[in-house]
Amino acid sequence: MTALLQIDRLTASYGSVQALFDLSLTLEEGQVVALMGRNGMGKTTTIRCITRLLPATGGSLRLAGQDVTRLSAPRVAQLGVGLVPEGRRCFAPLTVAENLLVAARPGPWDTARVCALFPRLAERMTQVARTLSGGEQQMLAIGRALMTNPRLLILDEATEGLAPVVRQEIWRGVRQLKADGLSILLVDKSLKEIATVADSAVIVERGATVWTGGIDGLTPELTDRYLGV
Amino acid sequence: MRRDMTINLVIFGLLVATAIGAHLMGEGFTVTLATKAAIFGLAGVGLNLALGYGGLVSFGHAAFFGIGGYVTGIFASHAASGQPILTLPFTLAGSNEMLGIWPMAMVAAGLAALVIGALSLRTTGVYFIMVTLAFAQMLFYFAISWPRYGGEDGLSFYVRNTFPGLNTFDPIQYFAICATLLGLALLFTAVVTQSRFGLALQAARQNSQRTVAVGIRPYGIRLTAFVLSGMIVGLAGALYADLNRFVSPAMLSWHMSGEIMVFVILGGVGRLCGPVAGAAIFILLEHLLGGVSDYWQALLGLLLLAIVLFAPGGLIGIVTGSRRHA
Amino acid sequence: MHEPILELTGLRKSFGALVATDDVSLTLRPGEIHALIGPNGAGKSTLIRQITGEIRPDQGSIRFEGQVIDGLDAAARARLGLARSFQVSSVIPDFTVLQNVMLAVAGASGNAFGLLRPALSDHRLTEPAAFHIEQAGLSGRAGVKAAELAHGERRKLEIAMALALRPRAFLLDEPMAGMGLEGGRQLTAILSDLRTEAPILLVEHDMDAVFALADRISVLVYGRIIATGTVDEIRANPEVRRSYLGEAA
Amino acid sequence: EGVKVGMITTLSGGGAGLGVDTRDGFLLALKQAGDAGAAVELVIEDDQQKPDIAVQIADKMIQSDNVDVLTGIVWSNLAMAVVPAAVAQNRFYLSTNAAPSALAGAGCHPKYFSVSYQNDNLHEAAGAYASEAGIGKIFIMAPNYPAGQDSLAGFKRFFKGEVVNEVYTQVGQTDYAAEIAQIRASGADAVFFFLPGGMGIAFMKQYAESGVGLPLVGPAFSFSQDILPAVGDAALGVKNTAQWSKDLDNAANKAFVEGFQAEYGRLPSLYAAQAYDTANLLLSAMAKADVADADAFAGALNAAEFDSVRGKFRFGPNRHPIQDIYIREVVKEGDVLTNRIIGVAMTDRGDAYADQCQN
Amino acid sequence: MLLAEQALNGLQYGMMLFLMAAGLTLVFGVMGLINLAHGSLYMIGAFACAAVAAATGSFWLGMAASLAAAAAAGAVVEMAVIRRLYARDHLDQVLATFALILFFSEGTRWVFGSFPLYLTLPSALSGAVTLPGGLQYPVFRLVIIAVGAAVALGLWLLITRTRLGIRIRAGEADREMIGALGVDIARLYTIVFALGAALAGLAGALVGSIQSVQVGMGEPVLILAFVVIVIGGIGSVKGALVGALLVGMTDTLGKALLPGLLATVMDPSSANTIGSALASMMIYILMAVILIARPQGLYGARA
Ligand SMILES: Nc1ncnc2c1ncn2[C@@H]1O[C@H](COP(=O)(O)OP(=O)(O)OP(=O)(O)O)[C@@H](O)[C@H]1O
Ligand SMILES: Nc1ncnc2c1ncn2[C@@H]1O[C@H](COP(=O)(O)OP(=O)(O)OP(=O)(O)O)[C@@H](O)[C@H]1O
Ligand SMILES: [Mg+2]
Ligand SMILES: [Mg+2]
Repeated sequence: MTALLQIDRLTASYGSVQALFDLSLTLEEGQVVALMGRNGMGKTTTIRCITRLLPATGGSLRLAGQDVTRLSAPRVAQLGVGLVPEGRRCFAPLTVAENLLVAARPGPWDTARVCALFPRLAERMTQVARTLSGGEQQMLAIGRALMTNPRLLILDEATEGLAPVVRQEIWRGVRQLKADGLSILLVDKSLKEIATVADSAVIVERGATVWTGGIDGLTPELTDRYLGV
Repeated sequence: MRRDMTINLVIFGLLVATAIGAHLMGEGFTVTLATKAAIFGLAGVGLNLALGYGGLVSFGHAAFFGIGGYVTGIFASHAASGQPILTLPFTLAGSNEMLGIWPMAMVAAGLAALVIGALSLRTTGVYFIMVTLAFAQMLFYFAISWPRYGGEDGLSFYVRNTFPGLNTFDPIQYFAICATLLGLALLFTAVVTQSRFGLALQAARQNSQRTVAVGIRPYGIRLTAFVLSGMIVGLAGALYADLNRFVSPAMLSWHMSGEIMVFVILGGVGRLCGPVAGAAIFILLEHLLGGVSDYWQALLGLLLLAIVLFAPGGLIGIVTGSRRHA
Repeated sequence: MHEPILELTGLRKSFGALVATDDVSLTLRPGEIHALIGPNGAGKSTLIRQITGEIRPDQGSIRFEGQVIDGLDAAARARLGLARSFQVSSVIPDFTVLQNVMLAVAGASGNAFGLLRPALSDHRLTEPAAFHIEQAGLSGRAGVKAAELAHGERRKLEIAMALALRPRAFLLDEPMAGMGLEGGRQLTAILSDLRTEAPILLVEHDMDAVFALADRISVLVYGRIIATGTVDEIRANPEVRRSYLGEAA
Repeated sequence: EGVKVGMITTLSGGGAGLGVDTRDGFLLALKQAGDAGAAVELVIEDDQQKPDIAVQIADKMIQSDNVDVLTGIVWSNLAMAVVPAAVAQNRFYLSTNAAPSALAGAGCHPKYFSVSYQNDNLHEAAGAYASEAGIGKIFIMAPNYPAGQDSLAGFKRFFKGEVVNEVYTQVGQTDYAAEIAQIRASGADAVFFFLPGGMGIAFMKQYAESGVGLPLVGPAFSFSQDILPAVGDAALGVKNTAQWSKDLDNAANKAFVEGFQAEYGRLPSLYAAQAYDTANLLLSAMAKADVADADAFAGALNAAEFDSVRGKFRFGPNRHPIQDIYIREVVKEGDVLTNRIIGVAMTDRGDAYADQCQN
Repeated sequence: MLLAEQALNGLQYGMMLFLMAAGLTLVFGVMGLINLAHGSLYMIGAFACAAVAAATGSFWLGMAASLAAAAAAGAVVEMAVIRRLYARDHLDQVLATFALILFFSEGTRWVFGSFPLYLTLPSALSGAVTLPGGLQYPVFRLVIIAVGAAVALGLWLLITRTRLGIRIRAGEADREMIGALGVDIARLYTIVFALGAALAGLAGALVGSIQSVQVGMGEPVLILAFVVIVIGGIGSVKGALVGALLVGMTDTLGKALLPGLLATVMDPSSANTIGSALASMMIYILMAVILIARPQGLYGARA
């Protein structure tokens, strides 16, 4: 069986500065994989490559067997990749409702279901995103990605700035999504929560994969060495 | 930093060398072209202070250019006719001394910039662009329909104003005057943009919220920059009037504002010598292409387009390979 | 107890029908870290913005070091010594770290109008700036453009700029956000030392940091403060557990 | 020893049509003159309809090209910028079109000749014609700038009836609904207007649509051959004044009109005719005097011994023409709109400023 | 009666201004692009209409040609030039589109010559009708009012009621992000830009029919279109419409009434010149006053 996402020896640069040197990662259909590493090690860069926001300079990216290394960002998204980006990036002048609708594609997730997940958003439907509180924006970014009804959901620090209760809500949601068969690639700083949902983990250090394995294999030595815990 | 300085010196040096070379070869008109480049460069340097460093995209700087020009024209024509400009509230006689006219031109342009700036700075972004345009257009239409100084026909004063010890009618001597003033303006800009004020001005452009949070009010900083900018452009207008011995509402038109802006963008926004390079290249192209075909403006358009598309950061960006420095 | 440095009484701000802060009163005492927690959209950032003067409260009053500052604008309050960091990093992107901090020093000095003296070689600016960069744990990065900093470093730059204002009080809006595990721990240490310099009003969702740092905690829910107390009191408060902490306590 | 001539005219941008006709008319005359024409060394530059550019070109022609004679400027404001400085530097200026009042009276100069007219002439003729045609009440309109103000003043100078309303429009205005409403309400018998270029085209079309239908009178500029096709049938029947028309019956004009059509494949405009006359005037002076002898050359020019396409032609004391001004009507010849002379509005008209000219 | 006619003229002029600005509302207001070449697209529409109408004898074919030519020019410009500038400073757009003006103006003159072209109205649209109340009014001006209103309604629906509108606005806010969500924003932008260009072309053909079709006709339109949009508030169709009507009324009534008003306090001749000078400054005074009082325009949201 081919993996849903298969990254081989990926390299990438910002201008003349190389940020990814040798990154490999495999994510099977229905799996949750955690991408881990210290600040500035290349997690977001990897995600930008997967979503084709940053061109890869070498290596390959395959989505369900199809080579997507040269596709445009919208094409990859249309193949079923949903992104919750670092820093939220809600469309500031659009209302909450418009943000949710803007890229919606048919499927189980619709406005009603997102509102059920985040009741706070339901109250703020006609407010423009610019004036939302930080946490509300984060909820909106997640809802917006869900509305595209992806096969593969990518969460880049999706719980940043959320209240503890909401964060727990999100983790419950993630477990639910996983149970529904959605595949998820996530970056987060909460080891404890990652341990409860992820099947496997990939650790990056200076733009290269330095460890891959089942989540149970993530020993304190490893986290101490690579995450500074 | 050092590299930028070298580029600046090279640009300024090239301009001066062109003029001197042309003078030695008896090409009087090339000297005049270089003078024009120096004057428009000066206007660009003025605008750059507001636009490049301060992020104040003014589409109305022709107002200050024209005011500088009209002050010169009015003084000169009154000097010729011998009648005072004002009798009330005080008597103001005409003059044909550049050294007397320049401060007047700068003060008048500065006052206009103070009023226009104080009102326009309430707005930001495109709204600022349009309010500044609005003020310039008001002056433009005023000048067109105000018969006293020629209306749309403009005002000719036939002979250049005088400068002690120099024959201003000699192209190379007039160039020397303009180039010196340009040099001074460049020096002034360099100093100001490196000062605390320059730091605050550039900070306010990039992140106004943050600037306020460290206790600096952007409004005053911007207004100061706008007024200084207007004064420099006013001086350029005065020089331009003398170059042509003629002023007209065309100096106040939005085309003029646009052209000064084009010099700045073409050369490289926020680069010290960018406007000088931009003005020089623009004038050179205009001159060279003019001989090529009747439809030379289409060629000019294509060339400009090529520069924008392939040289982000303007002409200076081509050399330094970067967009702009802080 | 000491006189409070910062004292809010009855602050109220509404956006249309939404009351973002509703009759909020709160004090910040010398030497303390006062944490402000509460659900998303409770009004924490709105409260900070009222204190800094970015928005005007509809009602209520703010005293800072005994002086009523309601009539002052944001720049004036910053100069009095109210320093803030932003929930989303807000620095001058094209400036280097050093220039960013120098800007703050210049702002605090109340003299941003020096037209002629070169700033970059002005030791009255560079020396304090270098000191605060060091203090915030950014030494060695002074020459790097802010836009090229990693996320965590940019958060530290926010702190360095706040320090450079030589403030009488810090208002920090989610400084831990995006810091990562290691970075978060470093920042916790920095903040812990910082309180001796000036008290901190800390808005934060990272409960590990809050519980480690806070001397007092206030809980804001729907614009109202529903509880104020020590770490243990707040942890034990059933209402707070239900509306905010969940299982985190 | 020929003469070096610098032509500054508008060859790019919206006003290029007038400059192109000016240039072509001038070139045609040189060409038809054969060897004599070849003795004229011509430098042509585009002023872009910008006064500052015109001044700089003039400087260049004087400083670098060392021309003896300047010519070609279409617009009054450009002429005001260039002419005084040029004649002050001892060059001749022969105007192919613009002839502002400031250069006709106290500001006249022995080296400045207007071959076209004095700016007021056609307006004055319109006034004279309107009086003669028995128009009692008239509505008059021009753009709010010096040439427009001169225009209305010129019209009123010879109009004996009542001016019911005098309206100044904006320079460059393209919509005239408001003015047309005023015309409708004014109770006038006719409308006089001076709206050069696109302004006139727009006004005429809108006027025709409005159903007001009062007769129109104006100077030739809005009915010149370059513009008529754009105005369309709306212009039919309008009376306009000009010192030239392509149906003027004289040999010079015949040679000009036919030559122009053969050479350029279109009908000549007023501007072409004026430039043609200018070139011929120049040639006539060259035949009699050396340009190096400025006084003699000026005298030769002043004698104006050339065959004008206007028939008779002579200069007045301020070196502006004394000539007949005709009244023309816009007619259709086959498919082509053009003008036909229907009468003489003024005979041997000089201008109102000549006696102020002391130089 | 005169006043009623002038008010109608003001309304009509406002609608004409709105038509001129409609394309720019999309491109500048919604997409956030400073397109100085808007006037050139307007000119292209007028020239295409005139040329095709002259060749075929049909005004309607000319109309269609104006839409097609301007849309094609717009699409080409977007793909060849504008597309490369989205990530850049707004000022680069200023320079690039300034260059396009030069290119298009001289290019048009090269193709069509220096002389104005002729565009005549079909008989169904020409002449005047008598309105209730006895006012005679040109048919074509009524048509312009109607077309303007239809365009306004259509644009408003497009921008606020369709997914397309939401997407363009999202694209303006964060172009990269909307792409990452699966929306092919590049193609969308080309389409919208072409649509904006087509509207400019339509305005050129309609307005050109009663004005003059000549090189340079687009320049005054450019400034007026920006004025209208900015007064109304960037991004708001309603604002553009209100702005256009306001400018139309101010200009028309200013021209009609100011000289008369001034004549009551000074001699008629100087009242005339001063009055019309003031009238020509009027719309800029209006804009300055509005923006100083409301820095984000009448209906603008963005700061
Ligand atoms: N726009 C950019 N230009 C230049 N360098 C960049 C840019 N964005 C990121 N980098 C650099 O690329 C490297 C990897 O950054 P990336 O954002 O992928 O890290 P990360 O693992 O996501 O870190 P964090 O946990 O802070 O989000 C860092 O060294 C960073 O400085
Ligand atoms: N300008 C505004 N217009 C309308 N509503 C606003 C405005 N600014 C803030 N709000 C609303 O006020 C509420 C309080 O916002 P605030 O940013 O203070 O929340 P917060 O407590 O900081 O939340 P978070 O922890 O998520 O950052 C939110 O619901 C927000 O949507
Ligand atoms: Mg990251
Ligand atoms: Mg907040």
